[in-house]
Amino acid sequence: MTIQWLLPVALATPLVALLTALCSRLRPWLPNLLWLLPLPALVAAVLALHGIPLAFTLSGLSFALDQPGAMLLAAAALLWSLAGLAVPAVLDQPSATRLSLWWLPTLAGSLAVFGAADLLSFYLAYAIVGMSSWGLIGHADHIQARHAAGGYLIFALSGELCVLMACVLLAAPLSAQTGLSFDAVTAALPSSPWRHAAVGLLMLGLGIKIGLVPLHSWMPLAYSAAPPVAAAVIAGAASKAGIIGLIRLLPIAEGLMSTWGLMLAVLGLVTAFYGLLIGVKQRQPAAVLAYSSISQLGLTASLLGVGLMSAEPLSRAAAVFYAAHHLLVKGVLFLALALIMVSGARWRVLLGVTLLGLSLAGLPLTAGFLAKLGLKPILGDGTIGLLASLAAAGTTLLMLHFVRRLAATQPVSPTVLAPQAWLALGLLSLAALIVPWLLVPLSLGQPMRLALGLPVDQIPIWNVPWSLTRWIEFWQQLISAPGLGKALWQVLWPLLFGGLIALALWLPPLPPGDVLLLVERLGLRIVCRIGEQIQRLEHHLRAWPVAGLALLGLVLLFAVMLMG
Amino acid sequence: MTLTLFADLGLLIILLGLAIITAFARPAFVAVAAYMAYGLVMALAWVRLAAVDVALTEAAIGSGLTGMLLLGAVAWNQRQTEAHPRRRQIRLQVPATHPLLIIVVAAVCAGVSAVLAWVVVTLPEPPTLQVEQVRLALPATGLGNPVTGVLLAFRAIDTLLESVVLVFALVGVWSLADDAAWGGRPRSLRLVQHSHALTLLGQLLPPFGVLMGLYLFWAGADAPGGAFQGGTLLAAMWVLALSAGLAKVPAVSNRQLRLLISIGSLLFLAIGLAGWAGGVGFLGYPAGWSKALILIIEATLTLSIAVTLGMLVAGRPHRALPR
Amino acid sequence: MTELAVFGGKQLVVLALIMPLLGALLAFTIGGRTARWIALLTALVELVVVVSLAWIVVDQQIVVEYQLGGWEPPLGVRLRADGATVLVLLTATVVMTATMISAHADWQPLPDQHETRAGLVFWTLLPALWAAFNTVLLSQDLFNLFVALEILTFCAVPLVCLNGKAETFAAALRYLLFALLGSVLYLLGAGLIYGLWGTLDIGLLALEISKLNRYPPALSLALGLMTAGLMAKTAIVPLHLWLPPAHAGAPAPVSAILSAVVVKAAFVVLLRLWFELMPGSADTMVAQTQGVLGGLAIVLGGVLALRQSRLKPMIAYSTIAQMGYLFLVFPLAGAASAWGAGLLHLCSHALAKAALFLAAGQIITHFGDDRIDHLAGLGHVMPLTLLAFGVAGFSLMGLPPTGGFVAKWWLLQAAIETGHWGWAVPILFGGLLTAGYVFRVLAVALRPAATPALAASTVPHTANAMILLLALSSLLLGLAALGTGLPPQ
Amino acid sequence: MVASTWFGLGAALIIGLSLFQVIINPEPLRKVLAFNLLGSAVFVLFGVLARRGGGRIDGVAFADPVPQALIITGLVVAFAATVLAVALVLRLLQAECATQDHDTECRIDD
Amino acid sequence: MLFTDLYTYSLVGLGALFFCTGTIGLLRFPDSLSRLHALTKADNLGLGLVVIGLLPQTHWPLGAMKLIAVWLLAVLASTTVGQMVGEAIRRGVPFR
Repeated sequence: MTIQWLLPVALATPLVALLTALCSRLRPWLPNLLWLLPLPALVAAVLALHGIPLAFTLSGLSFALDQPGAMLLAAAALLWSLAGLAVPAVLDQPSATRLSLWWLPTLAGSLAVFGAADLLSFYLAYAIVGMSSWGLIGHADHIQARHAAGGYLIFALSGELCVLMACVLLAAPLSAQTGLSFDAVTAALPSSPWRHAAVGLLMLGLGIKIGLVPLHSWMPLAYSAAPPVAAAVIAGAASKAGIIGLIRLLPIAEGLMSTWGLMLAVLGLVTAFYGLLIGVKQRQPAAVLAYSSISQLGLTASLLGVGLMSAEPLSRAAAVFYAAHHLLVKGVLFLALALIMVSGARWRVLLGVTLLGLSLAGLPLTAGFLAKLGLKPILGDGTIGLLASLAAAGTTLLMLHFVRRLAATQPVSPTVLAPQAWLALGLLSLAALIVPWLLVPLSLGQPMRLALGLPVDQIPIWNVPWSLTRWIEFWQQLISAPGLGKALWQVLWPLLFGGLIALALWLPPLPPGDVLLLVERLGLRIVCRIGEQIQRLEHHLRAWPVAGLALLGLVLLFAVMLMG
Repeated sequence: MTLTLFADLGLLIILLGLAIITAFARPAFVAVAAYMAYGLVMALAWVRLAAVDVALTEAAIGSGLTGMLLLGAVAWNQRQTEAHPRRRQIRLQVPATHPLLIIVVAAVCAGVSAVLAWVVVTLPEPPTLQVEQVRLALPATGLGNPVTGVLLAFRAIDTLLESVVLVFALVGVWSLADDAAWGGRPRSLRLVQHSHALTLLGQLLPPFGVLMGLYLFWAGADAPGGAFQGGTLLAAMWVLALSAGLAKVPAVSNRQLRLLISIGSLLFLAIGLAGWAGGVGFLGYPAGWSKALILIIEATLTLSIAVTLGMLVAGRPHRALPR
Repeated sequence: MTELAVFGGKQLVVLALIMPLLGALLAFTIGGRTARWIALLTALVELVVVVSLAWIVVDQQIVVEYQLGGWEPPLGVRLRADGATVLVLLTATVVMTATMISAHADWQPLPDQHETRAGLVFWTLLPALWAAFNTVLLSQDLFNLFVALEILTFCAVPLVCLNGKAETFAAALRYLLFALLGSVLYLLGAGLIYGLWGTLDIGLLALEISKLNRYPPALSLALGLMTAGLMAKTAIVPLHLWLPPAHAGAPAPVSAILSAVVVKAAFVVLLRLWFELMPGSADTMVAQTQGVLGGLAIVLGGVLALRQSRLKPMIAYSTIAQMGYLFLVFPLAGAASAWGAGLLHLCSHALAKAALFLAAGQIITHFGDDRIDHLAGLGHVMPLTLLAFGVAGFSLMGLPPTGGFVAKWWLLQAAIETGHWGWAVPILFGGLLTAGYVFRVLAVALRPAATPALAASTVPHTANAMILLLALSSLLLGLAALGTGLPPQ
Repeated sequence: MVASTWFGLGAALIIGLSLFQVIINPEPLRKVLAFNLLGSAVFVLFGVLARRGGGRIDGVAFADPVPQALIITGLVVAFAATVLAVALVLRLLQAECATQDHDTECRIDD
Repeated sequence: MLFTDLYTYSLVGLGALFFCTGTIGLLRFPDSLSRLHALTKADNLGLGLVVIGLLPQTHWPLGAMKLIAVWLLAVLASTTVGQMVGEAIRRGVPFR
């Protein structure tokens, strides 16, 4: 198949671009090319989703795109490309070039981590992403940036060391002929003597990456210090490396994983609520977003934990979809923050941001709603389900708080942004709304059918190629599902509950007789204006030709009416 | 048969031409002149439509008096605009300059006349109900001319109201006088320049005109004619005499003038009430007496119509009577 | 007993028609100082005649018919007085008599003068207008109605510009020309109807039309022309250009009669056209259009009344709004109470509106200023007039127990009965707007005067008495209607 | 097509013309003139209806007398309307002339 | 009968001819006075010829008397109007 060359090209282009940075004359052009580099990866991911197997091995490192990897790669490539489009508009020339120097390796690592097919390539990509993110975080030259970058470095390094040890322990029972592929690793893990140590170290390392509670403190500092456009890609794509690691390396094995799964679930939920509680108190919008990321990643981790506990393969698919959706939405929020910090808040942008923020919490008709619908059967209706709903309510509160803070940010000297920045934001938010809808049948097909009480067809979910006809037919079934109303309400009530709390907290102080005063001040002006319009209309009506015309018009009208 | 049709079509074309000139001619004087010609040709059209009574009325009132009134008004308006050129024209409304409005109005008017034409063409077979009834009931009134019969016997209330309309129109015209001028003589008939020819006409024509008027009134019982046509002719002669300066317009507060004006209606009312008291019903005539009563009514009506029309054309009172 | 009543009714119908006509002619012929007394005498005689006629018709439940000159309808003209006509006749008589008595002192000639222009014109044209109104109510012949409507206009126009102010001439001319345009269209319609069946009597025409299942083009054009022509004379919204300047510019007694009586004449003919000529026409599209125009009039009239700065233009626009209510009767004709509601609203509005205009007249002459914002202290200076103004305003607004309230209540009942809920909206919103502009005046008037209190100038007692009588009779009308319980059929 | 129907069509056309003039022409005198034209056209329609109702007795054509009576009454009423309208227009012109320049004597008939 | 019809045709035709000349004069003559001259002379003569031509057609003597009366009146009216318009023109009233 001649197309096989696509994957290596996709993964290699950022590195090749990095080489061009050596020649000083080309370097200033680099920021303008940033949006072009992730596109081959995007094409590769789309083809993979359509069922074309893409894989290659390069001296021991093998890369292949399966279903979850392709989905996350597609979303990440989209985010990297549109964020890259905004970089030259948001940052002026010297800092944009400097940023793109660190931008390219992170991009390469982030794309590669989704495509990694064996332990070694996974760890390589994971390390590249970890290390190069440090450059992005420390980009700004003020003290907080340096302080945050330092903190991040400590956490990232320790995290990677733990992952390295875990990889070594995982690779130990393997021999040369079985290779280091994930299937081999997960197959060998339950029987290996160091299984508990490996899983523990793995959870510790990846936990730092996705910011589980005791290990999360670097994330708020990093995201608020980093330039928001960089924070968008780190929070969006880079942090998903941890998620894909948990999915790939932790096997669905009875017995062994039940205790670790329970721990992961509990830790995930604690992180979720911790992120919400602290996030509501933050004043900086970037910090609010950071804590929101912590909370969402915590929720995904708990989803995986529950899956591991009940050995439910569906939870992986749901987690992938949830991560992809979070990736896109978080990207939009950070990008919007970046643009607003430069050009000032505009109500149209705020409206869009609110809409997307609430989609995280499960606003009906948005992708978040689908995600929540998919989670329902997995988390069940027990305590964990209730907690998940409360988390959704908390997310609504947090998002409204973010929007309030965002509206309050006023740049010292608002400059007009280049149109391409707004184009980038527009395209990204469009993608955040539409792409998840396309991906749903693949990942959340079974859990949604379960939630709506439809018969679950038994075809395995992983290697089902994406096709338009199956997509349409899936949705037709779903619309006519009997349980739709009940499911809708189950997703909706947390949203409303969160909105209510937000109103209670932040409603501006109203004088007594509130509505009347409002109506009076507002209503009176409107009524007077309407009165003037009516008077002018009546003045025209009383002109002789108009009255004569009306008279003859009535004659004809009545004649025709009686005749008909 | 086709010859008379051609004559009628010719007449119609002349009528349409004059109507178009009346409606769309720019100078008002031309429009009024065209309207007077239109009135006269319309009288011919009435003869063709076998309505001779109406032809007489149309010629006398429709084009004669109305034409004279409008001509006087237009002439005065032109004199005023020449005397005070910078004064802005009197506009009853903001002139409709917006082309769209004009087009829409034209379309709607065309629509109305089109529907009307369609209706006229598709009228069903005309009922002869009324014609028969009038023919049967006419001998009871002793009249020969069915139109006078309808006017003064069957629909007498209309004629009574009509005579009253003239009186109240006169009161309306007089009400437009200045308060100081109340009781004075109307002056709008006084000619700007004394003309000998007019004096000659004023002396020669009125006797003949009065004779014709009385003949018309008398013939009205059995042939086309009647109170209104005769009265109008008498009024015309009186106006001719007034404008030729041979007679003086009576003062508004003149008691005899008032009586002359309202005598027609009052007598008509009195005879109606007599019928009401006499058990024949209001405006009903006792069996043998109807022709005589009708002639009395017609006589007084002719007289008061002549006076009223004359005063109407004379206009509103001006200088107060020197006390 | 009944045939005596019928005979008496016939004679009274003729008298009701003839007396004002005779009065007008005599007042014109004799003139001078006696014109006023002739007119007042006619008014009193007419009052007696109409009251007795009303008593006969309503009490004996009979319908009086009278062939003029003894000729049967296709030839002669027929007069008819049924329950509804007599009620309207009675209201008109009360309004005319009260207005004449309250205006008896106006335009009096000075001791040395024999006669004044305005005096003669007023005392001649008012009874003439009255005679024309009676003819419009009683006559059953389409052409006779045309002539009566024309006389009504010819008498009303000179009265509009009685005071000789420049702007009233333009208003009078516009009123005359638009009314003429309306009546020419009406005449054309009547002609076409004559062309179809050879008769102009409403009774015979109703027979002919009931035989039809589909309206021939000539009849639909004729009815379209007649309806639009009459709507031009009732000043419904798109055709109301002449009413505000005419009614506001005219002297107070004249505008009282114009708003209370003259505008209603064309409406009565419209009612007769649509209910006697074509019973069961409530569901046609035309009735719905009339309803819509009525609703529009209520809203537009109300809003513009609110926005006027002077008293009389405000009351003039309120006339347009209240006429809108009457037009709501057409779409609701299916219900039994709609006819009674329309009638009651017509009468109570006539009484209340006459009181409002007469009160406004007194305010202008004795308080000196009719700008609404400058009316502070009116309550102190002219308490009785303001009280009458208030009571009349309440009747317009539709506060219980006034006539206006009962009319609106029956209209709402009709709306519910026929299931057309939509019509309730303009009815209620109209009431709100009316309350708006009445209370606006009362609020200002009851405020203590900023300048030192003006001397309580002496408003002639007869005028005050008449205004109060009109306002209270609008109130009593409501009580009487409540008394009967069910709306008259 | 009988001759009277042609007159009916002509009358319908004149009605259209005169209605247009009545509505569009701003000058009051021209409006009154258009009204007269309109009135006479309406009466022609009456005449056409009368002629259709009539017939021909031993060679002499006759028309239905009732519409003729209506037309005569209508003509007189139309004349009264014209007189009142013209008087109002002249009084309006004089009042307008008085308001515009008080000095010249705006007598209506000199 | 042929003779009377022939007589009427010829005279009425001649009268119509005079009317045509009068109208052509009205249109072609330069100033108002000459137009006035054409109108009053030609038209009156034309009318006279038409009246004489129609005499045999009407009922003798009343109808004939009426026709002649019509002609005399027309002559009287046109002379008076001619005089007045002439005076007006002489006084310089601009006639459009």
